[in-house]
Amino acid sequence: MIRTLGVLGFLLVLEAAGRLGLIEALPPVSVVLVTAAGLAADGSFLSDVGATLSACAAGLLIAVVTAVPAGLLLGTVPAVERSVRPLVEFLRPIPSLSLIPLAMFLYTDSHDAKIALIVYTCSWPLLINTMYGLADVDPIAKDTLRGFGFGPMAVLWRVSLPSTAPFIATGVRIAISVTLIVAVSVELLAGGGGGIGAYLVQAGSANRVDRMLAATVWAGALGLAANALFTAAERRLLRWRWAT
Amino acid sequence: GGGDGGAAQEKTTLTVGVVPVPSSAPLFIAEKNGLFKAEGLTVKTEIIQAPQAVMPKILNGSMDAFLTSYVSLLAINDSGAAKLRLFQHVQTAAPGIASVVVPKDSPIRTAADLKGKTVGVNVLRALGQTVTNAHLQQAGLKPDDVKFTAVPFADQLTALSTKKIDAAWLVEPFLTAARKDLGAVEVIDTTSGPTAGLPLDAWGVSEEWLTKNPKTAAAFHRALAKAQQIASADRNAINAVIPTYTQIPAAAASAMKLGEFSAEVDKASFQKLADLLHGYGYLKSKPDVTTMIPSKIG
Amino acid sequence: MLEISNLSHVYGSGPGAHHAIEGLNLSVAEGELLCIVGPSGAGKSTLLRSIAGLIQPTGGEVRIEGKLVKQTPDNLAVVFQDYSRSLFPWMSVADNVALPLRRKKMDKQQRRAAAQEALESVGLAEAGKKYPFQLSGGMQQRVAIARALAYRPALMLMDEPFGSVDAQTREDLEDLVLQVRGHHKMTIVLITHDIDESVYVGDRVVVLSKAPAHVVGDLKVELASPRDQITTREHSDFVHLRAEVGRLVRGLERTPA
Amino acid sequence: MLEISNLSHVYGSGPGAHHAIEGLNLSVAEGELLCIVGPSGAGKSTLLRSIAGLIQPTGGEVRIEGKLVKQTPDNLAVVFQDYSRSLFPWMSVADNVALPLRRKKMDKQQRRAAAQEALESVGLAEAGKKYPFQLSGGMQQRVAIARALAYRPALMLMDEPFGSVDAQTREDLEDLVLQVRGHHKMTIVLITHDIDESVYVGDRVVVLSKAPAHVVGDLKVELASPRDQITTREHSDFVHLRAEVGRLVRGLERTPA
Amino acid sequence: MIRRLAWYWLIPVAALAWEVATRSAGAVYFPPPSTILARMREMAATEDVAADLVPSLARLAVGWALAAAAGVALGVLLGRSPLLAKLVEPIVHFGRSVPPAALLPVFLVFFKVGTPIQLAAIVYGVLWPVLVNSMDGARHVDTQYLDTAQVFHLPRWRVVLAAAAPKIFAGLRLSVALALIMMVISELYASSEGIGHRMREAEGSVDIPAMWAGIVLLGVLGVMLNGLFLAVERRALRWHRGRTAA
Ligand SMILES: Nc1ncnc2c1ncn2[C@@H]1O[C@H](COP(=O)(O)OP(=O)(O)OP(=O)(O)O)[C@@H](O)[C@H]1O
Ligand SMILES: Nc1ncnc2c1ncn2[C@@H]1O[C@H](COP(=O)(O)OP(=O)(O)OP(=O)(O)O)[C@@H](O)[C@H]1O
Ligand SMILES: [Mg+2]
Ligand SMILES: [Mg+2]
Repeated sequence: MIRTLGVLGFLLVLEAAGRLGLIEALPPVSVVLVTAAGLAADGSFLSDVGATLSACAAGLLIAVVTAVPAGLLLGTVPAVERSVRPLVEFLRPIPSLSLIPLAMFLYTDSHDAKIALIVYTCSWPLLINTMYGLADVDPIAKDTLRGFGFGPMAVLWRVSLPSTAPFIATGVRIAISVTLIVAVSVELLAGGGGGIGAYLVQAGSANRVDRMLAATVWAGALGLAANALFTAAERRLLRWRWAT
Repeated sequence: GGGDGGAAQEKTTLTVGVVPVPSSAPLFIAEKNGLFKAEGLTVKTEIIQAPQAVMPKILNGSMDAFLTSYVSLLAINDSGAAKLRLFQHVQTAAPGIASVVVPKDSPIRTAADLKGKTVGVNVLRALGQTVTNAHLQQAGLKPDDVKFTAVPFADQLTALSTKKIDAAWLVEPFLTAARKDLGAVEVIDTTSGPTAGLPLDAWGVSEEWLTKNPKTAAAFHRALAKAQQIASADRNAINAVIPTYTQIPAAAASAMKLGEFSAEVDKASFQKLADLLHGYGYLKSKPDVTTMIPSKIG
Repeated sequence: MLEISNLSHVYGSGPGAHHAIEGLNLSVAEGELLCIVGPSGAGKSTLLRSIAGLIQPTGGEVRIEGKLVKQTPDNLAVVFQDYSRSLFPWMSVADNVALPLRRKKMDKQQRRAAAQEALESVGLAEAGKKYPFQLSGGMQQRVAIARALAYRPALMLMDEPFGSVDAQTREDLEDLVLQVRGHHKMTIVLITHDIDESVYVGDRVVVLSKAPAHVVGDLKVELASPRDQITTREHSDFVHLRAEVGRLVRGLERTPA
Repeated sequence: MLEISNLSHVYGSGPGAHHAIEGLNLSVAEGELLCIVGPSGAGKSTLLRSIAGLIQPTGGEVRIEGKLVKQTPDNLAVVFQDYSRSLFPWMSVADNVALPLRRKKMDKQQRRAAAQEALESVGLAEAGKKYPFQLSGGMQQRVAIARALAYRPALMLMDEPFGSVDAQTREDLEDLVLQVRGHHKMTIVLITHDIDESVYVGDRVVVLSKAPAHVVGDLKVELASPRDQITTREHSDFVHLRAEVGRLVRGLERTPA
Repeated sequence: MIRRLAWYWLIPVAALAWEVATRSAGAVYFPPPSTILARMREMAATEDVAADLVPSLARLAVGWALAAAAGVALGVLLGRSPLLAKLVEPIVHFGRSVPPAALLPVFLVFFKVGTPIQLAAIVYGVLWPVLVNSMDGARHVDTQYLDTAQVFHLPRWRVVLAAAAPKIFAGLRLSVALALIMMVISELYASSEGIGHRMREAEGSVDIPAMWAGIVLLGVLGVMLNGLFLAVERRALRWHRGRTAA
């Protein structure tokens, strides 16, 4: 209820700004929203959305199953972390956009290239959050299991991982939107295999600013929906945190 | 013509990178008229923005041919990363299809007024900057007197109307939109005078692809050439396909001013373009365009 | 069973270093219940952590059944002083208690039954489904005790296990520990601040000095078993021993910090 | 000073709801030291949190000096049962103690001096520069006490404040509280599990029932002031009162959970 | 010092392995590090590198500082105020899922081409991870800390900030590298100098070694900035390291 109020208020402000001429040169929000709603009935656009979403889902999944274990490793073995850190820090600031040509060269299928770039980019928030989460685990909690004779792996799995889960969840939350951004940007720059970005290229070269903004709205709305979905899942999985 | 049948061809399915602009129309005319099918070819298209971005795909063989501007063709060959060949000419500039425009209330009225101003172009060190430079020089300015900045065409109108740039180099359909929606005023017609008749777009392939797939190339070329003839003879044929692969509505498509669709490129104009680019330092070495035009395809 | 020789532990290094334990010798026989008393900040918890292999002492050694403790030895359970942080907030109370039992050859149902039994024995029969944050301080402490009891270790280390429960419950828990010890042949080291308690439950009471900790008193408690909250505490030996421990503890200067 | 009428608190709702307090009435006079005893899980901490305005009770009301408690009242200090988590780990011990004094009209130096004085009074003169995690359990608890004492509140709420310190320190702290109360006219509500302690420090002892908590006993302690650890505890009135409180507490059924 | 440097052993090893791999593969898009280094040296000799580096880094610093401050402030606010969170959170999750590149037309309405629009893009991109981490961190602060703060009437936000610091720093750590990325992206359009601009030029002329030169430069900058960040973090979270060191 309050949520919708917030969104409505925001939209009203934008609309008013547009109507009053504060935002020149762009179609008013209502026009963009109507266009965006119209896109829901556009089969080819929906298949573009499908292409983007499938790449995002695959990329996120691969990133989670690789980056979280990697973060657990780096977070628990300091020597490995110290050694790998320069390499990680070297790689992190490289924009995925600069890697597009390389990925497209390596993968003949543009869909695969897109997924590879998504994995690359959204691994970092997962990795870093996992590492910081591990640093935040209460030592008494760890000692408790160690005291019962559990080995390092069991402590990692039964104490460190659940304790870190809130950090990982935050990482996933960030990663979700990163996947969308990377997917759309790759499609935008490199085309191929459809997607919201490819739609943006088409709309752009036809000077359909309303459609470009409408497709952008879709990207944002997808991110919003994915986040809501994830929050619901998080509330179930990390029930203990939301209750306190 | 007529196909020799698919059996003899090296490959029958082609992936072609198309830019959603009028220059890609002949390919869709060919598809619509069954010219590819007649040659035993299946053509798949992928939307691209510029050939530079898909060079990796061309180099690793996942893309066969692509629409390219002559400027991109020259730039890529100049870099040495790949050897590209002109496969089929598409469009030559005609007056009034690419201009530098300013907002209607701008004090800028002539090329000379642009001194010290910011001009938006879609890509730096490419066609827009080159042709504008030529006109600036004619007006007595040096290329450095104007600051060029890269803004995608679609965003230039916004930038122009909110005065975030002083002038914009635009092509169709943006030019018409700028005139109609913003009342923009043309300062320079960049496809006239010293820059009249420059070649704009063509289909490109890599040299390697050409030598590896001579039969396919021949078949593909025959189909494209036929479509090119249809396009140059009948504007309506172009108008009819544009809405199928772009988001330009039919009415706007027929209102657009287009260049000249012809079968062959004028070598002299091509060389002139190359020399201009080299002259402004946008190419490292002075190219000889004849090396980029294969003697005979097939 | 447990042999501590010349144990020392220093926290930190340089000028800020803190000598928590120095040259401490102690041995505990199989099946013994040893109570440790000593001033706050002496080094009792540090000693316990060394026995559990949770810290590596900076000097001396700890042996359990002759084997040098380097990692946490098998078949050991600890009730931590900071019980609230040793319960896992993401698990229900019953799961918390059942978790260590995974190391035993028990299937899920057996684990669940053992956990429930242990919770019942500490008076928390109905708390199994709750989460730790839904319990009062004393209830959390009892969960930690139940977890250790359910595990049935050979050596049990308890760090002020009854500090947060009311007098009645405390007595019940003392008796529970004695009873479990009798049934299952555990060796128990119990740290307490309650002198009466140390004499009531202990077979032996060891008094530690202020930091750096070492043993200043070691008293055998020769009271009849089974003990009883009323009669044992009335017994003259009890009163006498209690006074003696009290004297030892009081005899120590106040710990400065 | 403090007026609690018909207080009830229910945690949660629906079938899993837990009635922690029901229909509790209690009033505390200005300058009084009230001790509360009651079984583990009764609702003592819940009562204390209601007085401090940390939870909104689901029924009834709490008034301090006639004013309904809606938010945390001014001039109040709490020593929490879970002391280790109520110290801020990111601050040194001295900073932890000095922090609340920012609300008083004191400059930095005065704050620092007051903190140091409070730390000294609890026997931690040299711990100021350390971080809480570098202290033993009992030391942490004393830091929490020092913080509350340094604040000199009009109303002080203490939830088992001496549970983790040794017998000797405990007595010292009991006397410290009595002495501070005498000097600074504080009203104190102290929750304890130690019946002797409740009689020794209290002007009045209130016994709570098992959950849902209500008052089952309210005893005035008429012992001479100043009290003395040896003589007061030997006094027949003390022995008598202590037995009476013990009977009241023991008379309660065991709390099921 | 030498010991510190020794931890960088992986970099030369990786470079060497990369050299061998790229030489044997001979793929056009993967020039060996030696070629990249040669190109970098050539660029450093023939071009005014400072003219590109200085404005880029200045924008990076300003943009990051603005985004970090705004992200932490906004995040903590949203994390602590359920009402505000409900009102604004949908817009936040919407906004952070929108590719900055697609927002260019919107930015063009408000910001002048050049440094203003680039700063806006950097702030926009960098803001989100800081905000989300701060928000999640602030939302789940141990209630015992909050109760203590409330009882003593301590400034709540300071307790929240300190308690959420580990998570906030995770967000900030992410944001440093992201700021570099956004610096590059913001220079792809509407700019005429800077590292990103140069990389775009290199891409436009398919100058692959020059593209890689940009990548390597960014990597080196990333390692350096991260070192700086960790030094600050070590001081700020000293208590945390001591407390959680098992
Ligand atoms: N957050 C909560 N959610 C649900 N139930 C709670 C919560 N906090 C306390 N309870 C329940 O309320 C009852 C009273 O708790 P409270 O902490 O007030 O007990 P107490 O008298 O302080 O006990 P103790 O002496 O063990 O500290 C307990 O049965 C407990 O399970
Ligand atoms: N992690 C640490 N870093 C530095 N000093 C520590 C650390 N842990 C404990 N100490 C110090 O070591 C000494 C002994 O601590 P320990 O916890 O063993 O005391 P204790 O006997 O258990 O006291 P209490 O009865 O108060 O729990 C204390 O003075 C404490 O300050
Ligand atoms: Mg201890
Ligand atoms: Mg309590």
